[in-house]
Amino acid sequence: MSEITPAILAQMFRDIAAAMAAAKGELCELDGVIGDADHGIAMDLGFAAVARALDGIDPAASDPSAIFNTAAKSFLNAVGASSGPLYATAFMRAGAAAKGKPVLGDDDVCACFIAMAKGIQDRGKAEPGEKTMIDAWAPAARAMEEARAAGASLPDALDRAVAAAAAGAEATRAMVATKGRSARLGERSLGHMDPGAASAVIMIRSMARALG
Amino acid sequence: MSEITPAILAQMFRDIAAAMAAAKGELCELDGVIGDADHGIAMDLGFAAVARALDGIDPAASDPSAIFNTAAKSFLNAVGASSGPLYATAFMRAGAAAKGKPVLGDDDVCACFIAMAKGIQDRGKAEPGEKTMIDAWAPAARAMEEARAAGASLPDALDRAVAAAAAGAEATRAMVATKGRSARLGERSLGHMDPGAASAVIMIRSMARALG
Amino acid sequence: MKTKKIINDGANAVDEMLEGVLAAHSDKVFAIDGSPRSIVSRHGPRPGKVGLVIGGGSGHEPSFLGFVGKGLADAAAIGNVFASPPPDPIVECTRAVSNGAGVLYLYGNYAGDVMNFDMAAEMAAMEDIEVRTVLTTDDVASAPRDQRDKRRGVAGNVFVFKAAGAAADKGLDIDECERIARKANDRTFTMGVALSPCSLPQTLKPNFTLGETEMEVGMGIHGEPGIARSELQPADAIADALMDRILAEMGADSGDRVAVLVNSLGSTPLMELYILMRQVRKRLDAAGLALHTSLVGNYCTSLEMAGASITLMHLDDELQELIDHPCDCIMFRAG
Amino acid sequence: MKTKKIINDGANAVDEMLEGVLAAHSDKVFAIDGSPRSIVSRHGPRPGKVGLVIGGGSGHEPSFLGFVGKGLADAAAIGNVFASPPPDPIVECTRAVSNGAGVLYLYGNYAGDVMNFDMAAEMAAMEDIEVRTVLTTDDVASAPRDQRDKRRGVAGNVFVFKAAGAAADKGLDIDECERIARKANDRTFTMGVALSPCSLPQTLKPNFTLGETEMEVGMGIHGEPGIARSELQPADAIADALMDRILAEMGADSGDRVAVLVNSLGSTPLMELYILMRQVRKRLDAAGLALHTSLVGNYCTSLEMAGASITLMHLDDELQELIDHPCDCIMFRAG
Ligand SMILES: Nc1ncnc2c1ncn2[C@@H]1O[C@H](COP(=O)(O)OP(=O)(O)O)[C@@H](O)[C@H]1O
Ligand SMILES: Nc1ncnc2c1ncn2[C@@H]1O[C@H](COP(=O)(O)OP(=O)(O)O)[C@@H](O)[C@H]1O
Ligand SMILES: [Mg+2]
Ligand SMILES: [Mg+2]
Ligand SMILES: [Mg+2]
Ligand SMILES: [Mg+2]
Repeated sequence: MSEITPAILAQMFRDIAAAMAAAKGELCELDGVIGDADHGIAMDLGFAAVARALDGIDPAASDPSAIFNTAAKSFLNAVGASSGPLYATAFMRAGAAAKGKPVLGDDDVCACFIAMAKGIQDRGKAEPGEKTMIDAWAPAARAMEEARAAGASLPDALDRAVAAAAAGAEATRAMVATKGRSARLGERSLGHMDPGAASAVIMIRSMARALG
Repeated sequence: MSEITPAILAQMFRDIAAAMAAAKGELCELDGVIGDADHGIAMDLGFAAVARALDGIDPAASDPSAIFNTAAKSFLNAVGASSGPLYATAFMRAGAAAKGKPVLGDDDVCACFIAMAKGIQDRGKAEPGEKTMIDAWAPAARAMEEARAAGASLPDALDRAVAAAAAGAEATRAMVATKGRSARLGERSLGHMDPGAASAVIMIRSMARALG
Repeated sequence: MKTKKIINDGANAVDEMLEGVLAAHSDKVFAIDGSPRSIVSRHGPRPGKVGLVIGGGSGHEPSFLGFVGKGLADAAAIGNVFASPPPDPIVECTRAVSNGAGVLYLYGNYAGDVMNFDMAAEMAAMEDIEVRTVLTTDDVASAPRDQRDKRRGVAGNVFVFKAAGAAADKGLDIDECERIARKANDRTFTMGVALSPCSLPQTLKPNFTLGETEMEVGMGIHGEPGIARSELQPADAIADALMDRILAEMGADSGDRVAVLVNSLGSTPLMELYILMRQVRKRLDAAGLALHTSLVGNYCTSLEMAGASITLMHLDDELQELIDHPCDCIMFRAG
Repeated sequence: MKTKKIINDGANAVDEMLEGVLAAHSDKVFAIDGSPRSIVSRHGPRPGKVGLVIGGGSGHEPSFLGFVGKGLADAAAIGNVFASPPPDPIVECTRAVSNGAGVLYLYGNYAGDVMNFDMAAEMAAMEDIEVRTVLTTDDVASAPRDQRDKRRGVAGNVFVFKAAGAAADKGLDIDECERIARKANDRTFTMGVALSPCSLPQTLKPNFTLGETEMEVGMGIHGEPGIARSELQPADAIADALMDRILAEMGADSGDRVAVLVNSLGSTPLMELYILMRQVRKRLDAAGLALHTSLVGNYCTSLEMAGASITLMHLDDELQELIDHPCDCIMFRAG
């Protein structure tokens, strides 16, 4: 059983920031097809702000909950948009799930992950199948939960979450958007991956690498 | 010795209109290099208006002076711009030179032609060498005058005027503009033919064919 | 090929724009200390008056901040380009314009804006500020008529803002201001066409592609795809297509009055807008509708996108008076 | 590739635009019967008042017809795109605004405009209408300082028109109006950059070419080549280059006041104009100059050209009062 320290969590956010910076152009292009072409900018900007905010915190004097809350606040204020409230809520819910714990055990990581998916769904009220990031997050959370229930290790469970997120994102190609900016596109949204689902896979993969 | 009737004059203006319509794009391109890219539009518009106005006149019940004055007025009102006052003045001067004559003899045609060039110069106050239509009209008028003084026939004199206009227009390539829209271009106007000189050649050539 | 823009670093474009706005208009507006994305009117908020907060993403100028001023919005919360502002600047605006009579949030119906303004409203409620929210949904191309509440808010915003701003300026209470905003939105209908894409300052890349002879009908003001793509039509045919749809939605009777907005999406010049206006007027005359007010120009843009939208507001006596009410904003004056 | 425009037949674009203007603004302006290119204010001309006639080619909207209205121009004569109006519509305007106190012609210094307005002035003189002419020559890029009278008139027009219009509105006589127009022009300085060409509605072809990363410094408002072509610079560097030249020409002392216009040539959006304004303000502050009035937006355009110009008017008490004087035009309101 691994112990996730505040320092590891902070590093995880830095990894996500690096991955989003690398994927920025690709995410903007996906958003250009069905939305307003800025999703890569938002994710890059948001996680760069998170990384900067975490640079101002001494992990040794912090706890996981504080790391998540700092991420929530800095992401939200840098981004706004749709992704801002959605991920800010996700991080605040993870912070609540981690409340009072100096480090996170395997079950805590699992609980935080599921809380994030739940937070996104509560904030955005999207159902699976509406071509949003929920189509990556919901199957990922389910895979994580099922894997842990079946006795899988945290790294295994995280890997299954990544695979489920990727499959979910892939499946958005066949969906007609009904939420977010692409909602009004109707049939014309068919064939293209949802940018929010695409960035969710990138984020979940970075999390799996950092926490698994 | 030929007799230029009002009907021939009207046909001459129609020929100019056809030639300008054909040269429209080319004249706009020349104007685009050093001016505002509309000279072809102005010349086409202007002579199309002249042709329309002359369609409303019975040549048999008209005289050369009236034809010129109708051309002046309709050209000016359709065009404005620089070419409008310049050619309107030219045609009004030709009309004055033709005043009282039921038809034009060779000397009358010569006088009208020279009056046109003079009118353009009086209205625009451009000197030869300033890269304007005057660099076509002034040598053309001089060639016409000299040829007639040397006893050339009207067709010969007109042909020499065409040649002189063409040479004059060609020479504008080496001139720095100091009048008109391209005046502020300075050295950068070098190398390009002045659009107004180019259209003058077209006009004078049509006149030579119709009157010679 | 990158779009050429007069900017410094694209990442700073919004903040530098705001500095420029304050450089030009500090007699009329100020930014809240420590919250530079909150632009507040010097002459709007006053004791007992309902506060009107508008806002949204940048890149639509003069929407939204240009409509801050006496008689219209008391404050605007400014987001990144094409991105809702986060809750914090909205809350700051709310505090600045709250005078005990309640605050009305009025903005376009986009998922991001709804989430951020709702979070702000929750935060304001914790400070005992009563916040009401009305979403604009004037874009008839963005959802069928029976799903009006799913439609986007686009250029018709300005009429809805104007009516609500006038109501607040006249001292009406929050219930009345909310009622008027809802009515104004219910009676406002917009549809547009786009002829070219625009580029975000951060990427300088066109945010969609359109064929050399194509136009997109019903394009959103962030470059979201519209309902149909077709060959570019003559101005009269474009005006007819938009007016057909708008008039059908509006269902006005002969003798009714309207306010019209012919809006440029950015680079379409006034000459083209007035050519559209000519046909709009013909259609109004044919339908027996009286033109009471007309706005023609850049009111709700998408950076340098080419294209235009037509908005009709179906007036009644109350709305007409509110549209005529004077306002003096940094980028818009009327009355 | 043809430029996409919302027009019908390009040959009718100007006339259809004017029909649209009348469709929208017939409460404020009318076209003279039989002379549709002569647009006259309903509220300007009155007994004993000097008449102010402006005009020029189309394609610069809101210049010139947008500045017709109470407190500014009494009439505008409208030419084809980028072409001076012929004398007839100018004479018609002259008659319509002549009230025995003389008529002032105020327009940009272009060969075509000068010839046509001069012919009109001669025709008006034959009807015993006293006409004075003042040419605007604010474009500092268009000729050296010692040849000021050869310079073009560009966006600074609006300040010169505004001052002269206010003078006439206040009832000053023709000598005073002429003196003020000359002084206003003498103290107004403009320079711009272009980032893209524009296309005439009749040809839909770009009227010049510019490299993918180039800008043209000192470009004329009809696409006439400027004084230099360079790589596109950041906004601050552009503002600095223009301000260096303008400030040097203006020769103001610390403590003096200025009016500023940051003008779009067509498709450059407000965001970019305000980014320029930010640096303009820094330069004014550094020079100790007080910013009294600022206009930011589309005032003198070149169809859909991308680019911007900066204008400074060096105020004194008299000009400041005239710039502050209210005006209510179809496309511009102030004061
Ligand atoms: N209500 C929602 N619930 C979940 N995800 C949503 C919702 N609305 C939008 N999204 C996601 O947000 C993504 C777009 O985010 P982004 O481009 O950053 O914001 P914006 O829509 O403001 O431009 C979409 O691809 C979609 O996955
Ligand atoms: N003062 C002048 N005298 C003679 N010709 C002139 C003068 N000014 C301009 N021109 C001619 O006019 C031509 C441009 O005409 P045109 O493009 O129709 O008018 P505009 O300059 O109004 O666009 C120039 O090429 C030049 O030959
Ligand atoms: Mg987006
Ligand atoms: Mg020309
Ligand atoms: Mg966005
Ligand atoms: Mg021209």
